Amino acid sequence: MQITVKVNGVAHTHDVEPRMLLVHFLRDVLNLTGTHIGCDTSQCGACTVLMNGKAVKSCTVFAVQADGAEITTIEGLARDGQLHPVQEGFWEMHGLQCGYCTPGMIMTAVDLLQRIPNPTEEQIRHYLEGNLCRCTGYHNIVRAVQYAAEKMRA
Amino acid sequence: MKISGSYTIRAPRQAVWDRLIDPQAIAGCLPGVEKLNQVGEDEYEMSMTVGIGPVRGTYEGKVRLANMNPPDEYQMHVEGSGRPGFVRGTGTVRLADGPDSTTQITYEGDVEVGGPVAGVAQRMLGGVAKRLVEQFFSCIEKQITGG
Amino acid sequence: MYPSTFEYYRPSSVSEAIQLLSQNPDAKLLAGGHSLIPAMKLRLSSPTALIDITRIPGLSGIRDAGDRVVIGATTTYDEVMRSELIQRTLPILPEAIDVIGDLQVRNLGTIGGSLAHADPAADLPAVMLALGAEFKAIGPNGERTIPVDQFFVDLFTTALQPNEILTEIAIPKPAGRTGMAYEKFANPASGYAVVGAAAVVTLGNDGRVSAARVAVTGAGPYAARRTETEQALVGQAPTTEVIKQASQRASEGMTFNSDVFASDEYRAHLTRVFVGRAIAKAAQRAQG
Amino acid sequence: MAVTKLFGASVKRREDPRLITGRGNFTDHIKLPGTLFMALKRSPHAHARIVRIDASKARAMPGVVAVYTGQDLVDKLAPVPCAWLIPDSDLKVPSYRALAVDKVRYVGDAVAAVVAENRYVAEDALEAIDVEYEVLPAIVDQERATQDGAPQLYDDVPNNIAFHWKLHAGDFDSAWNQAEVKLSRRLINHRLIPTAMEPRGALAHYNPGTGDLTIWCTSQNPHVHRLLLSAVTGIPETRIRVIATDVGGGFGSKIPMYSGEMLASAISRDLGRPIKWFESRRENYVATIHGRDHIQYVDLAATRDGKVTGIRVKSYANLGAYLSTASPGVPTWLFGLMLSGAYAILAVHVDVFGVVTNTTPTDAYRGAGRPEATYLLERMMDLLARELGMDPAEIRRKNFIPKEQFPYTTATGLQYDSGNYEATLDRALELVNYQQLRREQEELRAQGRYLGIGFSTYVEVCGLAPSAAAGAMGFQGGLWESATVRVHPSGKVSVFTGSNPHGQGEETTFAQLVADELGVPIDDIEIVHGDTEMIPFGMGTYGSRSLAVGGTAVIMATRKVKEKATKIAAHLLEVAPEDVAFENGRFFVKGAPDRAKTFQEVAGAAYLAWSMPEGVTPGLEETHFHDPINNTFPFGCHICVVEVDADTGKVSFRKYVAVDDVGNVVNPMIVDGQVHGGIAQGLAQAVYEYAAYDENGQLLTATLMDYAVPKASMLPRFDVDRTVTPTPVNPMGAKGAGETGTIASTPAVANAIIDALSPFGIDHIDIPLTPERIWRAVQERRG
Repeated sequence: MQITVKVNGVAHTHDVEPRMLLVHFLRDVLNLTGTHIGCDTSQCGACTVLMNGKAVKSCTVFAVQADGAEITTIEGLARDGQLHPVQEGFWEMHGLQCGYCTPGMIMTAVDLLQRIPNPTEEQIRHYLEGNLCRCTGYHNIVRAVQYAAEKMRA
Repeated sequence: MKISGSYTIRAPRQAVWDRLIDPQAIAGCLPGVEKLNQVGEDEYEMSMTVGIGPVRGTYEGKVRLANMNPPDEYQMHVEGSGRPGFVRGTGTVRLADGPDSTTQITYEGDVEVGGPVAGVAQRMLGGVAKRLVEQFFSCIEKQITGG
Repeated sequence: MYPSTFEYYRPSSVSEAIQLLSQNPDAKLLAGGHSLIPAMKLRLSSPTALIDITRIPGLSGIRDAGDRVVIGATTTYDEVMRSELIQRTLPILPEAIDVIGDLQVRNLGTIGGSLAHADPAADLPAVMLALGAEFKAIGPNGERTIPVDQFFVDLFTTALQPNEILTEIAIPKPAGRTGMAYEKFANPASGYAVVGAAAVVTLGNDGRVSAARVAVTGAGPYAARRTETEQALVGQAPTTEVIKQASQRASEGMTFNSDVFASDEYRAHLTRVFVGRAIAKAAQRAQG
Repeated sequence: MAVTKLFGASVKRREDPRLITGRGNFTDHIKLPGTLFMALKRSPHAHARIVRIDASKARAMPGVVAVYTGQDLVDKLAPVPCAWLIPDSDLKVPSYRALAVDKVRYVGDAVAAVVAENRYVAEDALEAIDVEYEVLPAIVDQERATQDGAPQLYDDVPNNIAFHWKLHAGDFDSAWNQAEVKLSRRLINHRLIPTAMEPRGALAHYNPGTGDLTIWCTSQNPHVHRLLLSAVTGIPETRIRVIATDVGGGFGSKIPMYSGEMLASAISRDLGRPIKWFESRRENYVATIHGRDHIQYVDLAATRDGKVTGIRVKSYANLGAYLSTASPGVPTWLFGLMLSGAYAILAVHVDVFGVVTNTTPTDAYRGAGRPEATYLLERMMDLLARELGMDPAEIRRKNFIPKEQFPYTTATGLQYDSGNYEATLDRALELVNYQQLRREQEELRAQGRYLGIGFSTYVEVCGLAPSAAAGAMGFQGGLWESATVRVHPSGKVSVFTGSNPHGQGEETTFAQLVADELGVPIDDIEIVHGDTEMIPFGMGTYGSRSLAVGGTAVIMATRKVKEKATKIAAHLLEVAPEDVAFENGRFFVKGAPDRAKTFQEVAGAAYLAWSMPEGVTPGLEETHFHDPINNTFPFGCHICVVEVDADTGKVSFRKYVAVDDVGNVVNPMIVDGQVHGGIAQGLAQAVYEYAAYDENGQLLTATLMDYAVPKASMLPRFDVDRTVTPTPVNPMGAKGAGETGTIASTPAVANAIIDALSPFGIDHIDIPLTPERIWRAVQERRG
């Protein structure tokens, strides 16, 4: 089936099998490998992207469902060479170690901060429940999101 | 996985027994049985389709009845495998007279569920097993009572 | 991670969808897909066709219908949570949805999808039972209304016919001094309810409970009302003691699930505890 | 050692820009034209004979290129090697094939490999392979596996006992006979699943023209994998290149050799095309190693005033169905040597039975052996405190090795390098406001609320070394590390390290070390790792050893560079080398600081080589292999504060304080991060994570829907602090920080929960302390 998906501002038209998951479309067809795969039961959130502005797990969406949608992946988050405040927060606060969960974690945090510009620690932890990190114990991820929140409010 | 339970059928014990060892009756009461062939004494090959929620699959397998002690007790060995995984188990079914010419069935068994379904549908396997057994007995009851 | 092949259909009307369902007996409806797609990725489910109903006009949205709030079946959790109308009239919904899955699931998962799927541990079935919702379904023979008390029939089984589509959920607005609450003990891994309890409690002018609807999910094969508990509340002032007595009855006559995380005995206990907590919170809210 | 500007600074990580923008180089990102995808058919049975494999339908499917069974590869691939052959233990190493040949021995044992044009088709083909099994009785419990009549996995491993390892140090029998207090317990240290967020995978490319095999894979130790791949495929090491640049976490699970990497290599050679294999999370859960899984019998002898005089442990370690690469060493040496912990216990008797069962193989998981020892000891210390009515902090203080006694030789023969255990305890007590907390605990109890305070005063062995000790322990490798420092003509520096970070931040830490040593800007320094073609042989990253061992190798190589550069500078400055000083990247004549050459000028001169001092060769590049003289022994005190809901058994975390002493710290931000992550994993063992099998050998927690890796909302914030007791073992004085948190936190959390439940008379519940277990224990006591 032919689909057109706008990814990071660029429209892509491709013929895909209906069973192809969005994450495979991004990684294997568009070569956007920043979106990672960490599980097969939709728990880990490593594959999180923004679809029409909302965080979704791209392993739990068929590419055909994204037909006509606007997708933002981690590669499209920085603008004009300027890191997004969430990316900056992760760097400043050591919010990552191996970096595998990081793209998904960042995309979810972006959605969170769109909703709640000034989240409490508890809200941050709650909104990140769909993203697993095995390295950081989340302590610095929380600080990274707090950093970004502050920066975005400024 | 251990399963056990009891079920009361409003029919006398002999009638229940006859149905419980009758392959046609059994086939009629298991969900989605597509074929049933006798391959040995009290041993049958069958194919059935079971769908629980999103997990749906066709299972090929064998059922063997053993240690038959009519009309009190028998053992059932089941094994089947399909796309979502496999099931193997042995259980004992006991019949006793209940009040008002009913029959009290008690069953206990040990079922191994393996393959993808075992790892994924863990939280519901117990419930599913119990449900299937109850549906089976309720169907047998309907066959006897014509209800 | 790699589903089997299937045909993909994207009907533009309910009648077209029903026709497709009738033509493809092994087809599944696709809404949010957050129960179905994980099963397909593991090949536990391999439908021959998916019928994507998310682009059918009119199936999504929330409207005020006077004494009721009507939610379209393909409305996402997120839309329901953010609806000002819902927050104002049915605050138990945002409260319950907030603990469903995670942000990503709430962004795509739909109300109708969850209810039609009838996962024994899903949160919303209990909430809908407590709210006394009505479900509208459309099939080849037209439309019908199914009261929530008749909807959840069994494990993953609803009163919907195979070629029927759930289109709308209508929820009566609560009357008078009504408080509502959802209390959940979540499985730490999956986030599903080990036990979830929903309570909607209405108080009369005398401060006594004039109506109560209490339901649990996760505990047994399907979400169910706890009528003994409700009866024990009605006509009583909602004191700690009354709530305790009533919640003790919440496990009566139920069959409990058992898994590696929580045995049936423990679930029965949690049912009593969480029903008690939900009622206490609802009653307190009713008292304002 | 000169403490200069970057040592001790929280320099932001240089790894991060690529990782936060989606430009990391993880294995699955690598694409080669013509790649085929491999998928593995795995046994659904825990124990069965393979009667027949019919792959004809799969082979006939469009897009399927080949299907291999175990039989097809018997001559092409040697068995998976075991590399820790512990001596004097009657060790038996049964044959472990990449694809099972006659029998499968655990759920997940691979029986066939499909190779297809894409991943979806490979998965389709797996379903079309028909395997007939004759199911055999399975055994899961390692203690029961040793009993007569238990199902046997191998003909040549009687009673399933692969080894019996003993370490009898000191006279336990007299300690026991004379003990005023005797405690005996059976403790379970349950099985865990490492769950690195990136599953394992490989892309193998064999070039039939050159005979070269290049393999990108998820590895903590690429050279070790190269050596082992060479051994199993017969391809010479010189023809194998292993690349593992960005690795998405390991925690030990990416140390061993596995069937996937071996098969991808062998099949690529067979077909002459690149083969990519990536496991699913479900495969990761059944077929990548698990950790822990001990049943321990403990006897503790003590005096009435709380002094521990001896400890005896008999442990049954579950090895799983086969012996994974390092598995025999983990429950023996890494466990037994540490059983006296931070305490002066003079008699330590250990007997470990390594048992094979029909479960996934176990191997090193974060901490590897040391968490099992520490949990045992710290739990017993609490039990002893309870028995004697002593404060758990005080009983620890009473038994600590006093700081005056370092270096201290333990009963088991280790030499603890340096320590001040009491200082960490004191600092932690202060941070947690201990006296106040105890008062609050009393007040809350009066209201029917249950607060608990738990301690863990641990010591860890890390920076594993030296190689001679490795040899004595039967480890089939050295424990040194290598580094090459290459100064380019421009004065920029490439550092090649045999360590292979996968989250630990060595690209930053090592650059800090080199920047300080050479006085060059950190941005002029590149740290290169994870490619066997570029790096001298290296041992990899695990066991909290990268800084202490690999970092030392870097420093030593850098110093060699400096030494040579000094000679060149002296020559250029026309003075004797002894008259040249080096500071802040400048070589200058002592007493005449204006007569100077910058490091960059010297580097340029070394490559121009127009005028070199006599006997000095051109270029500026040095390699150093560092074999440390001893291990390092970080230590600390963790205190956890919880509240337990007695009605549901649910635990909530109030506070978590960690005071660690890892010696000198190069990058505090990174060390804090290591500690946070470590605590999270250890805490998870105490309350959330467990691998559960049913008695038939089915893994019941085979996905993230049942195995509870903690989410952000399930963890507290961590208050971390440090004391600093440098180690004399290396020039940095640094010890190691990768595993301390994991080792310390499990007992701290468990002790806190048991402390909370003490009003019910509960003095022990086996971990994991799930809500139901807690609720049941309370129910039993409430009656």
